[in-house]
Amino acid sequence: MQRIGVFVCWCGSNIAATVDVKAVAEALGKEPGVVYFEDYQYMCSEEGQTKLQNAIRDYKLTGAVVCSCSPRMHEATFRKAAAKAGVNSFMVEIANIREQCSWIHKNKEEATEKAIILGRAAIAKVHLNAPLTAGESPVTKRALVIGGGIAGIQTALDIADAGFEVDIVEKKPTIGGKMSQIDKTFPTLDCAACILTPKMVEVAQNEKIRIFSYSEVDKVQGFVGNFSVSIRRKARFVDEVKCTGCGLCTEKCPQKKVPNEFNLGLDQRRAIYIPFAQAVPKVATIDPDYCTMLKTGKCGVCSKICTAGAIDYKQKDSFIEEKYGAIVVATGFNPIELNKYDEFAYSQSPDVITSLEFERITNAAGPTGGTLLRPSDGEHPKKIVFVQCVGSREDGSGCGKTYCSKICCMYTAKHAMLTREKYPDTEVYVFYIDVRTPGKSFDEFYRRAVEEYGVHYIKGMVGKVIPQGKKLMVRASDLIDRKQLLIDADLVVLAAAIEPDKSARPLATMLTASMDTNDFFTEAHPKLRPVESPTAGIFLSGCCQGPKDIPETVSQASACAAKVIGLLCRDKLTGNPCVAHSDELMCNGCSTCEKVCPYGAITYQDKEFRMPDRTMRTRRVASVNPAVCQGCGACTVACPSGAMDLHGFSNSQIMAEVDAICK
Amino acid sequence: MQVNEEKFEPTIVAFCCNWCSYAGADLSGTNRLQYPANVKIIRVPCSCRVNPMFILRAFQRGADGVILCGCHPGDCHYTTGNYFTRRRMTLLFSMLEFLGIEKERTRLEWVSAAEGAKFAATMNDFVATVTKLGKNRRLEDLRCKK
Amino acid sequence: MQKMMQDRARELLSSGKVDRVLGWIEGDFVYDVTPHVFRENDIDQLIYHSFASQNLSKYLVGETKKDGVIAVFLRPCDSYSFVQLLKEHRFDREKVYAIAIPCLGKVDAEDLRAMGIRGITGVTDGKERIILHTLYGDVEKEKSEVIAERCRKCRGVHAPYFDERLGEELTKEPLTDRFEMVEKLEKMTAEERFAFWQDELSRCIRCNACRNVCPACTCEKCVFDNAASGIENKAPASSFEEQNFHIIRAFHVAGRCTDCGQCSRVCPQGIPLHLLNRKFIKDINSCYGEYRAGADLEEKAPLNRFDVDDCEPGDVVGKGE
Amino acid sequence: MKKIQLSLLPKLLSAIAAKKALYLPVDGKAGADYKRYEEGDTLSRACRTNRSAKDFFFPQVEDMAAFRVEGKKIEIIDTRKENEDFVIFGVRACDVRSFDILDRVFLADPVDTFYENRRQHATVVSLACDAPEETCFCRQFDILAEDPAGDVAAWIVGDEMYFKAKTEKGKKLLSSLDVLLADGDSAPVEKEKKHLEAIQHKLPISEFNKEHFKPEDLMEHFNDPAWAELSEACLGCGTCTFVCPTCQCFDIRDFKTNDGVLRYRCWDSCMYSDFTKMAAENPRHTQLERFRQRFMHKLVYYPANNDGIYGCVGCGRCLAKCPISMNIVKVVKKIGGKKA
Amino acid sequence: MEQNNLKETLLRISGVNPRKCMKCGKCSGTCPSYDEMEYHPHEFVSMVENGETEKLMASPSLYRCLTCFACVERCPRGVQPAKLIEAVRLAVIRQQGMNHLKPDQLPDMLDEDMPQQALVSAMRKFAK
Repeated sequence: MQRIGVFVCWCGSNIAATVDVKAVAEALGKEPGVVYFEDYQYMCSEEGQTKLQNAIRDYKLTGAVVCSCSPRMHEATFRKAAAKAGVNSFMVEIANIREQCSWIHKNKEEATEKAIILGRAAIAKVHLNAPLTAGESPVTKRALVIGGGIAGIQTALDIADAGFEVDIVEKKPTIGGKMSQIDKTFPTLDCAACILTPKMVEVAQNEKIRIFSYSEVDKVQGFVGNFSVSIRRKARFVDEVKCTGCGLCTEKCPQKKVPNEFNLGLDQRRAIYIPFAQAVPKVATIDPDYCTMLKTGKCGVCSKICTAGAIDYKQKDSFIEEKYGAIVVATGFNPIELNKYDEFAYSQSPDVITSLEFERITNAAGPTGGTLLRPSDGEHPKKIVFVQCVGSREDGSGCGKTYCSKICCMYTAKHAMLTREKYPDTEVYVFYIDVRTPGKSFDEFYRRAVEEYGVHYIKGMVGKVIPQGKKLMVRASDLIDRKQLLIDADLVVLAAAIEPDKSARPLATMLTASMDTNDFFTEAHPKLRPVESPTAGIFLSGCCQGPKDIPETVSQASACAAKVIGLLCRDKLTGNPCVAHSDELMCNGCSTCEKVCPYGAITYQDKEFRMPDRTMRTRRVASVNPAVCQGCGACTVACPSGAMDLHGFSNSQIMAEVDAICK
Repeated sequence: MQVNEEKFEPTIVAFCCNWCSYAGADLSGTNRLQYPANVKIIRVPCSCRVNPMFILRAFQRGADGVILCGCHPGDCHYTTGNYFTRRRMTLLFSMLEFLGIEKERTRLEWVSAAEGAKFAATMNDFVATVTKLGKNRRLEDLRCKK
Repeated sequence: MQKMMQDRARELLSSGKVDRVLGWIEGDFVYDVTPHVFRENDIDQLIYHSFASQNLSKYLVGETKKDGVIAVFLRPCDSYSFVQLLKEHRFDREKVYAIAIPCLGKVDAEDLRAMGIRGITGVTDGKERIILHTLYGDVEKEKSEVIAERCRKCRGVHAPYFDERLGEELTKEPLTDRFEMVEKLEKMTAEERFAFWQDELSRCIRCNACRNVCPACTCEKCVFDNAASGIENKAPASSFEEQNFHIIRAFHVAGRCTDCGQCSRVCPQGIPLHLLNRKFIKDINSCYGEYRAGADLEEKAPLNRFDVDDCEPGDVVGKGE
Repeated sequence: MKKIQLSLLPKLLSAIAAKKALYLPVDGKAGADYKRYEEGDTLSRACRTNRSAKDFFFPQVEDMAAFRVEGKKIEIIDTRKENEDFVIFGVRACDVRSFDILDRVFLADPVDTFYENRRQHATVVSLACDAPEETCFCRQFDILAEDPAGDVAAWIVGDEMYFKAKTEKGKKLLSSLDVLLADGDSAPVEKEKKHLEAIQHKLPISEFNKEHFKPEDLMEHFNDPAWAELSEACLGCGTCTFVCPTCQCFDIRDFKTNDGVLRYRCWDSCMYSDFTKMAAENPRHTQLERFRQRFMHKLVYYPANNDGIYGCVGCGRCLAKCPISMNIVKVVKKIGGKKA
Repeated sequence: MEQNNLKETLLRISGVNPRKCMKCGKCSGTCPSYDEMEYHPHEFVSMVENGETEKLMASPSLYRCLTCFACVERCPRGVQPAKLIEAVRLAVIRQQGMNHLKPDQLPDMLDEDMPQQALVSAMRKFAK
């Protein structure tokens, strides 16, 4: 039996004016288990707290009920005070007689009666309360960053700067991501490579950072502070340590007809390759789909010419097991497939290209050496049509996306402007639905494209692109001039919508991190916790969370790093003790609770139990990881046998409150 | 609560999630928005913590109406809790109605932390509806009053 | 069919592929059928006819705790319970050899008694017709006239998770719309519905037959047997308790109930308990898309998933009247 | 011997109901059950009600006492009250016998006053069986379905119903109905009895021999390996025990009311896993042990303590109602059959 | 009120929700009869939404639509302008004597090369 003290607060006149506090205290004093009652002007004051603490000591209280303002206000205050006096924090309950009683009622008699009932409910709950202690778990002081684009790079650098070890897992042979393919960046027009490659080198040279390129996350176990991850290092058939990156092999390889994915298939590379000159790590990789040696066992040219002896045709996928305290998802984006947009003739004409392809064509390191030439005949295009919102802002019934891809307006303006600057004889049309330029110096940039560079911005969407001889007939409407246009363009550039990388979905499953219907990772809170996943210990950086441009990606990456650092700084994590727990003797192991847990806090194990008939039986039972559980209680209702219950809000506690209220 | 012939005062149990609706109820207090004292609130971490057993228990013990309030769909503090609540309560309420329990005695409302006014309005309306309906006879347990 | 089953069972036992066979055995009367674990010595007594009514799948929970492999015969309706149990990790699939068998619909002796057919001593099954041998002579009936309610809505298709099929798959058109009675009740006024259920549920003696026979009710300890749950109860001590038990029972199997109809079959008081389960099935189908528990091993149950634009309770409740 | 035209039976029933509470089996949605007589109810001719007649004396739920808690005070309230006089009309021979079996439990020292109170106020009008089910086997327990016990025995012969008082209570009831009843000749009843007896010999369950269950064979039966096979399909529900007219186990439980506790008793079932569960643990761990307990009680323990009277009346309810059709007949044949 | 009713009728017949339109003009950019029209597909949608149906009903543009459904096919928001135009035409026809095509006009329109089917479908589309 608990020894409960009841403390009724006047809150000046806030409560006392409408609730007869003395009557409440006396009525509650008669309840079974209540050994002490008192009313006081301001329970939250120093003096009030001392009263609570004294009563705990003098009357050997095991629990307390404070009838006062909302628990959202002072629950923590009173719990802390009680803890100081030697009573577990969770033995204190608040009856909210201000916000939910005195302030909303005028009739004193009515309000007093209600206050007594609320107090009774709190007393009934305290009777069933048990001291709770938050669990503690150690933190592995190492972070994993999944994805080596600009988001991953920035996050890794920031974390490493704080003195923590970071591993980057990148599925491509080099880090750098989409930004490495981009020519110039808006709105400053500085060269992407010039600002990115130093960062890549910095990553490579940072002692705290390890890069696992050409690798993928294979398995994730554990929870915040204690993840254990298995990383698959795909066989690149080249010894990373021995390879000097001299590139000789990539010149001598006889297999020349491999589409170069770095240039989006606009030119070709060899079967052994280094994606681009500034690749990090600068190590060759053999493409097993094209290498003659790997396919037929005949060739071996690269092996013969490699002076470092780095070629190893027998290399196999290997696995690395590592422990991490935090995991950052930076899986990035891809432009969507445009094959289904027949009206834009993307798959019919090589001269209809995506904006990313346009970047490669205009990039000095690209297939054309930076000269703007048509892919079909290598001629210089005189009339270029840019089409915005291809696959963005659709109603979701077709192959497009419902969201705005955010970056297209700005990079299209950039492309248009650069084209006009380099080739003033080229006519440039941009078809838009809206031009969206929120961002520092963004609108000015767009206006410059129109005003200084004479780019034709036309409000209206392109209806159809018809390849006709060497020309592309573009039929579009000009909504403002109310006319239909037919433009004989030489090149059509489509601003394709961007979507999360395909690897994100299986990764989310591994991480038990939630995703929205578009496969973007969801934030713990859209406004207040935008760089965290609801799953504790999982953080979000860059476009995996939503479309973003580079400055925004970098700032989010740093924000994400700050959150990770905040976590890794701590030696121990103290959980919320009000978490779910399963009564293993009653658990069926049916997995229902696991399916409704948004945090992946529930796992199953086969355990041996001694049955009543003295036999041993192995049973599958659920166990909740208190470090991961956030205490929502979804599992407690999903569990039909009631084996799952929630500390602090147990079935019996809530029912006791119900009983007290309905009396 | 005394039942007298002049005015029937229903007992109403409101389950409010800690993050939105309980805060919404607090806000309606802070703004001094009145609603009847018949409503007694029980704080739960999330609307998905509310077990159908609790609702039936309330009716058994003499509640005349039970209302469940949670964050708006999509705003759940625990991301998905209220979506589960919505499915569970849809089925439960439909079943209670199927058994002939007056459908007006149960309600699920989404009240955010900013919707103090909505909370008060909802409670006023719910109390009025249940008052009109009269005492809960179909799901009460007469033994409780012994 | 019975002969085929006996032969196959014998074969499986003698080949050592299985150690035991779960089937049905007959008692004093042809309808006096009990689930039974056969071994080689008594396999001749395995029967299969219109009175082999019990769903065997739930027995696997206990049987797979023992050593060795057990073969089980699954009628179409049982196969869904089988998958549902498997989905919930209630038995060890490795220890089970599942044999799908066709079913022509089952007949309940109590129903026949109500039709005035008494003193039944034997049965001859046909696809369309059934001949009941009684103390007072043979009675021939159209199968559709006599088969149990739970069999009227059957389509006869197995859930595809068995090891082998014996006999051919018989697909059939349901004889009745299984939601007919639910809809009829929905159209009543709340008062009428309340009166209907009071009349039914007040007969409940809380013998727990419905719960214990239910293949979805496999809790280690039922909330109604657990003093700590706060709703433990042993008797229908008040009209509330009667309702509470049946609401919670149905709610706990909502989205898991395969509509096998055993609950109503075994109720000694003849309460149409399946209507409660079907109400949930109907609501689930109309609100969250067609769902059949036990049809798929992977698909999440309706109460374990959600759609962001699910309907609100108010969109569903009160639409019947 | 008294008689009445069947067409006048409603009049007779109203006359009884005018004086005392009258209960009789009435056909319902799903079989017959006892109910309190209301104008217009007709006597069911079914040979068996779903629930047995034991409910009248040993109801499923019965309040025993209440405790009211006010603040820190506890007050004990006696919920007992004197039962009204009542008549149960149309009880079959098997159920009538079950009353004797219950009496031996509840009226033995210490007397169960709740039971006694009900028993004292009851008058039982029994009715001979004219159409037994194939699952009936009362004769195996020496019960004469054609000549039931009770305060008054009744027979339906043709379109007449005959009554014969067998106790003082019965005589009193009949004499109070004198105006409606005519004097009857016992010959038609005797003839009917012969006819009914002949039917009973034709019933299929006639060959089992309970005589093998002797107290001295207790250990042998207890250790019979056949229990394992018999109990393997048992679901552990309480159907057999709850429909059984002689099962008399109960549990005493507390219900938390709004202001205290209501102590009541309700039927319990030895088939349940928590039956006789004690503080430390449960004496019977497996369904096998629980299953065995039920039948050993009916066939061995009860007769051993009650002058050889078996705890079964052969009403056949468990045969009809068991979800898996396991029942006492199968048990008797399997366990006892071995001796023969 | 009248206007509103008409709008509602149009929306009901066509099943189109003009509010889904984001005014991108892809329909007009794709329309083969654009130049023959006084009002263009995207304008149909906004005119109906704005309640300017009278003006629309009086316009010959209605009959320039070939019902080729290119606009329906390509609309990124699934608005279906052609169905709306069809509905407006139907609304015109439903008004007494407002048939766009009358049987007595047919002789003048007869053309050796024109398939009979064209006439039949024209009657179906423009008259009632």
